Formats: sequence, C-alpha cells, structure tokens
Amino acid sequence: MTLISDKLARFTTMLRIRMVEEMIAARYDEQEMRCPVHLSIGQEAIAAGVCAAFTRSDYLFSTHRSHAHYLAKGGDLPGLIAEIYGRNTGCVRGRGGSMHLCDLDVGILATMPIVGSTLPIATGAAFGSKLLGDQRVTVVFFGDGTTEEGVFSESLNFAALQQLPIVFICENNLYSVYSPLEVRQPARDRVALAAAHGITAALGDGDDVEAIFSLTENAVARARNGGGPSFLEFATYRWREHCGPHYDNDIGYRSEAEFLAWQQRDPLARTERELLASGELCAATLSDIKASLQDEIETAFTAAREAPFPDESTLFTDLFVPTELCVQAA
Amino acid sequence: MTLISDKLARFTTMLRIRMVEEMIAARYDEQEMRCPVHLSIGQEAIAAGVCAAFTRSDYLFSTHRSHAHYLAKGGDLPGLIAEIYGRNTGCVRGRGGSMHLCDLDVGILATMPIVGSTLPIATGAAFGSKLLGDQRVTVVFFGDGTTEEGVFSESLNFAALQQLPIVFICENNLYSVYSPLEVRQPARDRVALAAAHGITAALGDGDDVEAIFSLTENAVARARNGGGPSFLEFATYRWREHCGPHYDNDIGYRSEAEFLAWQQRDPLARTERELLASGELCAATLSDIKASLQDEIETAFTAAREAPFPDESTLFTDLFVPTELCVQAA
Amino acid sequence: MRTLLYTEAIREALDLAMAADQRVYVMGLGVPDPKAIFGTTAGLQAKYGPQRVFDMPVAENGMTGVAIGSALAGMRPVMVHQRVDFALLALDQIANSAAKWSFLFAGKQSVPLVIRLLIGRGWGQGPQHSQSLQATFAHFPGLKVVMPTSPYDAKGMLLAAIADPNPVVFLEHRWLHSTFGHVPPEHYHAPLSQALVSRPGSDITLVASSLAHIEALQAANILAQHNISAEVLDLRSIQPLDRETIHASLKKTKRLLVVDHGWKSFGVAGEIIASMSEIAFTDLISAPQRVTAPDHYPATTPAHANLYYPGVAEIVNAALHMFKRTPMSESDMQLTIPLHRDVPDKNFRGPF
Amino acid sequence: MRTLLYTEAIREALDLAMAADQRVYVMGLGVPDPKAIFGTTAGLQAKYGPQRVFDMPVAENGMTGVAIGSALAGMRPVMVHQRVDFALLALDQIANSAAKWSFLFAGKQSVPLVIRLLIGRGWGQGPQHSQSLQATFAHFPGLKVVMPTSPYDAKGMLLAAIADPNPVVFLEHRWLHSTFGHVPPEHYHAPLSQALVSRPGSDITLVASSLAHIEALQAANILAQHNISAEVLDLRSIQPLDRETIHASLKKTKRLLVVDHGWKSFGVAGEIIASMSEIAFTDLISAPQRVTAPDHYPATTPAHANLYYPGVAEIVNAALHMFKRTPMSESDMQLTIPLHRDVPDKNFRGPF
Ligand SMILES: Cc1ncc(C[n+]2csc(CCOP(=O)(O)OP(=O)(O)O)c2C)c(N)n1
Ligand SMILES: Cc1ncc(C[n+]2csc(CCOP(=O)(O)OP(=O)(O)O)c2C)c(N)n1
Ligand SMILES: [Mg+2]
Ligand SMILES: [Mg+2]
Repeated sequence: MTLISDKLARFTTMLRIRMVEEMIAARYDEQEMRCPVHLSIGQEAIAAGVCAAFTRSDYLFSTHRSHAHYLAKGGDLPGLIAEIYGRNTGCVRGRGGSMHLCDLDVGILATMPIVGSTLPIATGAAFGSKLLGDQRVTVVFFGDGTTEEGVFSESLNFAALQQLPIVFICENNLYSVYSPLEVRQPARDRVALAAAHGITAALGDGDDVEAIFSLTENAVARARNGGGPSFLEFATYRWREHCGPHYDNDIGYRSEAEFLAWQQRDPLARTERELLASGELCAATLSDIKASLQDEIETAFTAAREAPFPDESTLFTDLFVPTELCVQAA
Repeated sequence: MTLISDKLARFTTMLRIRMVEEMIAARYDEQEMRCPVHLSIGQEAIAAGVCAAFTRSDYLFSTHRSHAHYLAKGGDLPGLIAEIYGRNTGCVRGRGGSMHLCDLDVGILATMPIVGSTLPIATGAAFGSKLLGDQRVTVVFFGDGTTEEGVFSESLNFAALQQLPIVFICENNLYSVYSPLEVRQPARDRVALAAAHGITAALGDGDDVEAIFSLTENAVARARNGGGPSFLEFATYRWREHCGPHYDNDIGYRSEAEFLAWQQRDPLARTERELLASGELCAATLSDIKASLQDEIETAFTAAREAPFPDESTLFTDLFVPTELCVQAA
Repeated sequence: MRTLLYTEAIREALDLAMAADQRVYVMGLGVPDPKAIFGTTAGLQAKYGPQRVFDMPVAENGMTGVAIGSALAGMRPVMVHQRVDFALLALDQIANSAAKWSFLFAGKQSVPLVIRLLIGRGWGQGPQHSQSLQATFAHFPGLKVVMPTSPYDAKGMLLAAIADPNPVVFLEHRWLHSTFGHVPPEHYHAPLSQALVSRPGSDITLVASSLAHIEALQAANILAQHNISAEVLDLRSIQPLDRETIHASLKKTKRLLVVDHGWKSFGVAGEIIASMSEIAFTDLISAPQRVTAPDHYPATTPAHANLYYPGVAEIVNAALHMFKRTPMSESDMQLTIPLHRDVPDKNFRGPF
Repeated sequence: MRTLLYTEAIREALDLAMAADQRVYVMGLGVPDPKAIFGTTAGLQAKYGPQRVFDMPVAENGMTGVAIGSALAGMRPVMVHQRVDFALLALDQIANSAAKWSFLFAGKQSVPLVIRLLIGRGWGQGPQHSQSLQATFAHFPGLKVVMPTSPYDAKGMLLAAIADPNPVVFLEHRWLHSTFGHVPPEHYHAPLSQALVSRPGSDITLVASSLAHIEALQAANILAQHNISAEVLDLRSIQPLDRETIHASLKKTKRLLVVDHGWKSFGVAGEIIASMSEIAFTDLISAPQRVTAPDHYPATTPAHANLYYPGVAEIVNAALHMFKRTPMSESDMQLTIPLHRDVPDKNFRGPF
C-alpha cells in the first residue's frame, strides 16, 4: 500500500516537473522570462527518484539545470516561476533567476551555474552536518561535464577522508553544452574514478525511477548511519537544447536518430505504462492528476506574471548581512 | 658491459645528488644561500632512476623539491649552486632561487613551488610535442600532497584523452610539509586513481634505482611510441626537514623510529653495496669517484660564492619579452 | 569600404593567424560547436582540422596550464572562455604562472598565449556571468590586457596579440559582437599599448574602453548640443595603460571623466584618475570624476539592468556636473538617449 | 601594560573565539603541525580537539568551498593559508561564491567565513610567495578585506571578523608576526571598517596599512626632524575603505601620500588617490602621490630586496618632494634609516 502510493508519488513528481518545464518552454518565447533556462525534460526520473530518498530537512545543491531538483525536493513552485520571471515574489526576489534557486524550508540551499562550484560547497554542508551531528544527509546533483573540474576530485577526496554524509548524483546526459563526452574525457569510467577515491559508487539507469530511488535509498541510509559518501551516476538524455526552450537536433552536434532512440525510453511514459499496467493508476485518476497539476501550474504562472518587480530600493541591498544578524541554516 | 656502466652511472648520479645536497645542508647556516631549500636526501634513487630513462631533449618539470631532478637530467651544477646563492651566474640569474630552476640545454623547462602548478604545464608541453611531432617525452615530478590538487585530475584526464607522451612521477614520501597522508587522503590508492583516469599506472619501490629505471624505461618507450601517458608512484622518505638543512624528527610530527627504519633502506648505500658485491665497483674506484665529485662540487660552490650578484639594472628587466623576440623551446 | 561585424573581424583574425603560422591553435569550450563562440570560430575546424581547432574538458585551470606548457614547447595557443567569470578558476595559472614566466626565467622562456574572455551582460546573466574583471587581470605585472572597441581594432589587436611573445588577456564585450565597422581584409596589427583619440575635443576628456567607449561617444554627441566639446579616448589597452595620451589630452581639456563598466572601487577608472592626479594635478581645473558600475552586483531580474549599469545619461550628467550645469531633465533624456535595457537595442548596429 | 607578540595576539583571538562559540573551527595546511602557522594556532588542537582544529588536503579551491558549505550549515570556519599567493587557486570560490552569496540569496543566507592569508617577503620568497594581493580581493563587492598593523588590532579585528556574518579576508604580513604591543586579555572587537589616526599631524597625511604603516610612522619621525608634521593613518580596513577619515585628515593637511606594498597600478594606493581626487580635489594643494611596489616582481636574490621594496627612505623623499625640499642625502639616510634588507631587522621588535 505504501509502496504503491510512493511509486505513484514519484510518478506525479516526474509528471509535475515535465508539465512545469513544458509550460516554461511554451511561454519562453514571449520574452518575459528574461534569464537563461536549462530544462531537464527527459531527465526527470533522476530528480524524482533521488529526492524521494531524502527528507525535507536534508540539504540539496544543484547546478544551472536545477528546476527538476528544486521541485522534486519540495521547493515552492510559485517561488520558482516568479524567480524565473524576475519578480519580487521569486524565491530569491529576482536576484538569481533560473540558475540561483533556494528554498530553505525544504533544505534547498543553493543552485549555481559556475560548473563544479556547488560540489565542494555541498561537501562542506555535509561536513557541517557531521560536526553538528544534525543527522542530515546532503545531496548534490551535477552533470557529466562537471566531473572534469578539479573540484570534483577535491570534493570526493575530502568526502571520503571525512566519511561525510553526502550523496553525489551525476546525471550523464552525454553532453556538456554541445560537446560530446568523447572530446572531453577518455573512455574512462566515472564510477571507477569515484571508487578509486574510496567512495561507494554505482551506475544506474536514468530512465527507471524506481531503480534510481532504491539505489539512492541505500546510499542515504549508509550516509545517515555514518557509512560515508556515495557516488551514483545515471545515464540519461536531455531532450531540448542545452539552454533555452527549443529542440536543436537540427543544428548538427547530435543526430535526430540518437534523440529519437532516447525519447523512446521516456522515463515518464515508461512509469505511466507500468502504473497503468499494474492497475496502480487508472486513466481517470491520471487525468485528474494532470488537471490538478495544470491548475497549480497555471496559477503559479499567473501569479508570477502579476507579481511586481523588485522595488528599486531593494536591489542594492543584501551585499552584506548586518553584523548583528546572521542567518544560518542550523 | 653497457649495463654495468649504466648501473654505475645511475649510482654516480645518486651519489652526486647526495653530495651536492649535503654540501648545501652543511653551508646553509652560513646564511649566504638566502632562499628556501627543499632537499631530496633519501629520495635520490627516484631522480636517478627516472631521468636515466629519458634523453637530453626530453622535457622535465618539477616542484619546490627539484635539485635532484635538475641534476639527474643533466642540469648545469654551477648554474644550480649560483642560483641558490642568488648570483648573476645562476641558471635564471638569481630570479628564482632554489625553487625556479631551468636549463633549456637539457630540456629542464621549469620547476615551480605552487603545488600542482607544473602538472598541467607539463601536460601542455607533452601536448605541444604531440602537435609538433617532435618525438619528445615529458616527465613531471611531484609529491603525494600534489595529488590532492584539482589540477592533478585535470591533467590526468587531458593526458589520457589525448594519449600524450608524458610520464607522471609521484614521489610518495608520506608527508606534505608536516602533515601525514592520513589527514589529507582517505586510504585510497593513487595508482588506482590514475588507472581510473585511463592511464597506465604502477607502484614501485623508491629505494631501488634499477627497478625505478626499468619501470620508467617501459613508460617512456610506450609514450614515445604513441602509447600514451603513464603514472608511476614510488614509496620513499625525506630524511631532512621539509624546508631547510636540518633533521627534525624531534619536533613531533614523525617518529625517530620511522626515520631510522627508512634510513636503513638508504637507496644510495643499497646500490653501493650491490655494486661492490657484484664487483662492478671496487673501493678504489669509489673513492676516486667521490674525490672527483667533491672537487666538482667545491668548484661550483667557490665559483658561486665569488660570482657577482645581478646588477641593479638587470633586475627590472624581462617582465615582458620584446615583441620581436620570442624564445620558444622548439 | 568593407564592413564586418565584430564577430567576423575576430574570426578573420583567427583565420589569418592560423594560415600564417602553423603554431597557432584555438581551444576552448564550444570552439568547434555549431554556435562557434557566437560565430567567432565558425568554419575554422573544417579549415584547419581538429588538431588545431578543438573543444576541451571543463577544467579551466588545468587547461590554462596545458596552453602555457604547449606555448613553452613551441605552440601559439589561443584560448577562449565564453565568460570572463570562468577565468577566475584559472587565475592561479594566469597570474602565478603565465604572468611571471618571462621574469622568473630571465627572459630565456616566455609564454605566447592569448586568452579571449567574453564579458556578458543582460538577459539574466546575473552576478556570476557578467563581471568586468579588467582591473583584476591588469593588476598583475606581466600580463597585457586589452579591450578593443571597434571591429577594426578587434581584428588588428587580436593579430598583434597572437604575434606577441607574452601572455595577452583579450576582453570582448558580448554587446560589441553585433556591432560592425570598417575592417580591411589583409593581415595587419593594431598596437597593444596605445589609446586612440576617437573624437577630438577641447573642453573635457572622456576616457573609456569597450562598450563604455561607445557610450562615451554617444555622450559626447549630446554634450556637443550643450556646447561642451568632449575629447573621447578609446583606451584599447588597459595594461599597459597609455598615460601619455591621456595626459596630452588633459593638457588641452583640463577636465577628466573616466567611464568603465567594472566596479568602482579598486578598478580601472580609479587607476586612471590616480595616475592623472599624480602627474597632471596642475593641469586639472576641476575634480576628476568616474562613471562606473556600483560596488555591487546586478540581479538577474531585468528590473535591475537600467538601475545597475551606468549609461549615456550618467556620463552626460557627470560631465554637466563638472561644468556646474544642471543635469538633463528626465524628459530630455527620454528624447535624446536610447534607453539601455537588459539587451542591446535591436536597432543598434553600432559602432556609433 | 600587557604586551604580546602579533602571533600571540592572533592565537589568543582564535582561542577566545573557539571558547565562546562552539561553531568556530580552524582549518588549514599545517594548522595543527609543530610550527602551528608561526605559532598562531599553537596548542589549539590539544585544547579543542581534532574536530575543531585540523589540517586539510592540499586543495585550496575545494577546501574553500567546503568552508563555505559548512558555514551555510551553521559553522563559523576560520581558514588559513600560509601564503596569500595560494589563495589565487581559490578565487573562484572566494569571489564567485562567498562574495556573492548574501546578495544572490537575498540575504536569506550568508557566509560567515574568515580567511587568514599570510603575506611573505624576503629570504628568497620570490614572485610566487610574496604577493600583496589586497587590491585583488578588495575589488570584489561582498568581501570585507582587512590588514591590521598592531597586535591590538590583530586580536580585536580577528574576533570581529569571526563574529561577522560575512566573508572576511584577513591579511597578515609575516614581518609583523614578530612585532609586539599592548593587548588586553579580554574578548574585544576592533572595527572592521575604520581607519585609525595613529599619529596626529598638520602638514601632510600619510595613509598606509600593515607593514607599510610602520614604515610610515618611522618616516613621520624623520619628517618631524625636517619640521614637517605628518599625520599618519593606519588604514586597517581596505574594504570598506574609510574615505571619511582620510578626507577629514586632508581637510587639515591638504597633502596626501599613500604607501602600499602592493603593485602600483590598479592597486590600493591608486584607489585612495582617486577617491580623494574626486571628493577632496579642492582641499588638496599639491598632487597626491603614492609609494608602492613597482609594477614588477621581486627576484629571490637578496640583491633585489633593497631595490624592489619601497621603504622609509622612499616615503620620506616622496614627502620632501611634495614640499619641494631636496631629498635626503645618502649619508643622512644611512644615519637615520634602518636599512631594510631581505629579512626584518633582528633588533626590530616593533611596533615602532
Ligand atoms: C566554470 C564554468 N565553465 C564553463 C561553464 C559553461 N557551461 C555552462 S553549463 C555547461 C555544461 C556542463 O555540462 P554538464 O555538467 O554535463 O551539465 P549539463 O548541462 O549536461 O546538465 C558549461 C560548460 C560554466 N558555467 N562554468
Ligand atoms: C598551492 C600551494 N599550496 C600550498 C603550498 C605549501 N607547500 C609547499 S610544499 C608543500 C608540500 C607538498 O607536499 P608533496 O606534494 O607531498 O611534496 P613534498 O614536499 O613531500 O616533496 C606545501 C603544501 C604551496 N606551495 N602551494
Ligand atoms: Mg551533461
Ligand atoms: Mg610528500
């Protein structure tokens, strides 16, 4: 019973991410979301499967491509959409746009677009948790390209040295922008690389939300019990262009055939099929779910578009936190 | 016959390094060598064994601890000593002191004290050789601590990706300054780490100059034939303090017992014993060799001490190379 | 007169440099991809092959070291980062290695390396994708730092930078990419060390570079309507700083206003004011002033762009203030000054 | 009056901060080793345990990220690098992450992080171990950058920095480590934003910080013998820059001479001169001047130290020049000014 509803919950998370990002894509050309957006359409299973294994108070960090992680961890939807619209009601009041999200209520500390930068920061948050004994586990999402940055190794080394409660999630979508893996890395195995750092590491199917969840659940349990860090890599594929709302298989860096083969494996459709086949979900419920999500999403977009821009007077604040005040998560 | 004389040559290289560095140690407290010195006493077999596998035109890079590498590769002795004395006759005219050596005649491009900084530069020199097809192989020496820097991974990744003609030599002397390995790295295996980057990797005994030589010879042959990079780690021990001429087992970061156990394994004494036992060397020849080295070394020190300091007018030059002129190795 | 886009000028420089010198190669994230660094590397891989025009791992510090090492071995690398912000990851290799190499090795070796760095702005680039870090690089002795404004200089200075035996940081503002101007087809060098008097004048000297220089020229037009004759200097090179040309102008105009898009404090504008206050104090008849970005970051929201970035109006008003004139009225401004928003004006095909 | 060495003052601040606040920890290469960062961390690991006082891997950028992350999670990290030069490896995390965090996240989070950076000099430190990079850090909005001169301020400012919710770059000159002065035993804060008038005077204002401030005080003594009354300001904080205190002094003295050991161009001295030229132009009666390191690197040879580093003589002569007096003769200098060499004078037990 719990299992069934958990699986349905994960499906709904994926569906919600897909629908939110499709709405962003649909409206992006209106030029009212005036910031770069990096969509995770096609990659939703990883966000949904991974985040289901964490609790609300656990910490999450991510990159430029983070809407899915933010939503899966429970981040506030209106706050996300308003942020992309640059409004005062955005989760960071229009400061950061799509690439700098946070929602402290659910442990989302930061997403940042400098490739690799959140890896050591996430490691440090896990280190803080260890020092404080607060029982939190940290998750950090990043792409295949990110494993080329020196801080990737530096972070793994320290996480292993200190046996930190952290789970590194690598979403290998085969590309860094338009550059395929083979012009950036030798035919090496990133799982072996993480393992060589002394970290428990595994490779998973990025289209199978249940497998992702159970691999992550193990990693989280180990971390929570002092068993140290894990590294999980999931094979996946980004359907849309690197940055922006469109498809771009025509521009020449990847083939339509490659795209179509991956689209066949659509993690969302796959789970939907499974749920319908097993009877855990019926067509009517599905359309109810979709309708209510559609409602929620439209409300968020409407609210964002109606929300005020930040007032002039607030835009030059917060460079420093007042000395008396220090907002820390703990 | 060639084998015998090669082995003797490698012994002589070790002996020469030992005697030069002991002279530096003996005279350092006179306060005329006014720059930090990092001695390789105890680690000579690695420099001697490795460099014997390279030719004069191959490139060498090293770190703050590089006298041994400089000498083993054929670097000019008077130029080294004068450089440490800050004289105009130094190999870089007093600009760099002990930590910034070069001798372009024998392929020693640079030694640098920023930990890790020469790793990617050496990788780049090997890349240049590949692009130019100049048949050179590059060797880069570094310590165990250096493998913690992000550029270590970045360099290995690119070297493996491009199958570059480079040999990475890690001298694991168990410490970075006074910090033991176990406070800096998990109980990981750096050889596995390099292998996980797709690099041929092996661990060797840093006290056995012949084993070091043959491991390196294989690596150099592979690199020269387009077989790509290698990583070799050698277990070794620094006898003196991290920086400076003295012993420091009393200050508390390592035990006298540990030091004595390693000193027992003295690579120089070991080779001397072997050579004497096999008859490749007799006591008389040995003392001749020592005497002539002593002579050479004293001459270099005397010359350095008598050499002029750089003239005022030359010290503010060379910030830029004149636009018409560009000195490149090729 | 042949005109090219700024991006085409850059591309032509790379093409000519690679054709002329086998040692030149171009590397950077996205260099051979379909977008070709906003077109500046388009077609080069097809022409010169993947050995000389190639992508790289996402590893800025390491790959800068690789570029340096290959330069020592005889190559002439041109490295490019899509944003200057990413170069902070490589500052160790840029400032500790490349900048110091020639001095440290007594001129026996040098590092002929060009690093193209693109400055972003607007459309939600935010604090990590829109920094103007010219002062950061210029402070380190041993680096040449240039910021060409015109397509002519972009081509000529890039060719000069590639021919130069020293490390050159070459800063391109993204908003200049879509400007166009006269660019002769042949191989030529523009100097890496000289400011240009881009508009002669007699009452005040405006010193600026890159996008700010275009705004300074627009400001000069408006000042002319107020009967103020502004001499405009296109700095072109930040390091070395052409103090002579600035001083010569001040002898005539006696007033100095510097425009720079970097942060105010410890920036390029400050250095120019400081140098002139030292050496031209008696020439000046009023306090030198600067118009810069504030000591703050721009939010991604478009609501911030107009407030954060200084523009033509701020330059005009700063100048008027130096003549004790009243600032332009809001309505005057609306009429004469294109409102700069978070993207360059669609009609803006520059350079003027 | 209780006197302590500068290093002891630092150590006492760390000790008091750790005793007062469980969240404070100290990390850096060598922190718990026998040399204990020149004594500044001596005994702390024994007292507070290896969880709060510890060594780290040689990985400056990553470990700065770790410090930032732990700060977000509730800790108060104090990080230390034995040379400021190594921090260039970490500039991405310092400038792109820590400096921008509070603004980016709308003040909902901040990064209470102190980074102690030691400035080296002499005994063959060479170009990669002796940089004075205060301007590099100060240019990035969002960082506080301080350079205490006296042991009193070293302790009080370090305690204030640790209590501050923002990232603070704390620069210690190695040559100050062996100076001593009055340091009260209790827990106190010295401000992170205010310059100090360390010697009142009426004819010229000397502004300096850290080791340069001590030289400025010595220069003031000598200037007094020439009947020039110099007011000396100990800057203490570079960012924020206390322009008010400097301006107030200039209103009285009307002459400005800035001393800084960083490179001349795009440096701290330039910013001070620029700010004052902008806001105090009419107060000044002669061209403001600066005495700085040249735009060059020091060789390791001791033959370079006397030539490279500016010192008391250069300050005195620059001031005399501003009064159109003849410079001191070589022999006068020999008599009055301790020759600074490549190590601090053995008898120099400071602070004066
Ligand atoms: C330090 C740095 N270098 C380069 C970039 C430009 N950039 C933005 S996203 C990206 C791709 C990273 O690829 P990957 O980690 O695989 O993530 P993906 O976009 O595929 O999800 C790059 C290179 C950057 N933001 N930061
Ligand atoms: C980037 C950087 N960080 C720190 C230092 C200080 N440092 C100088 S030598 C050294 C030890 C490096 O250890 P290892 O690589 O094992 O070499 P070893 O001294 O043992 O030969 C350190 C940390 C430095 N020079 N550069
Ligand atoms: Mg990817
Ligand atoms: Mg070591």
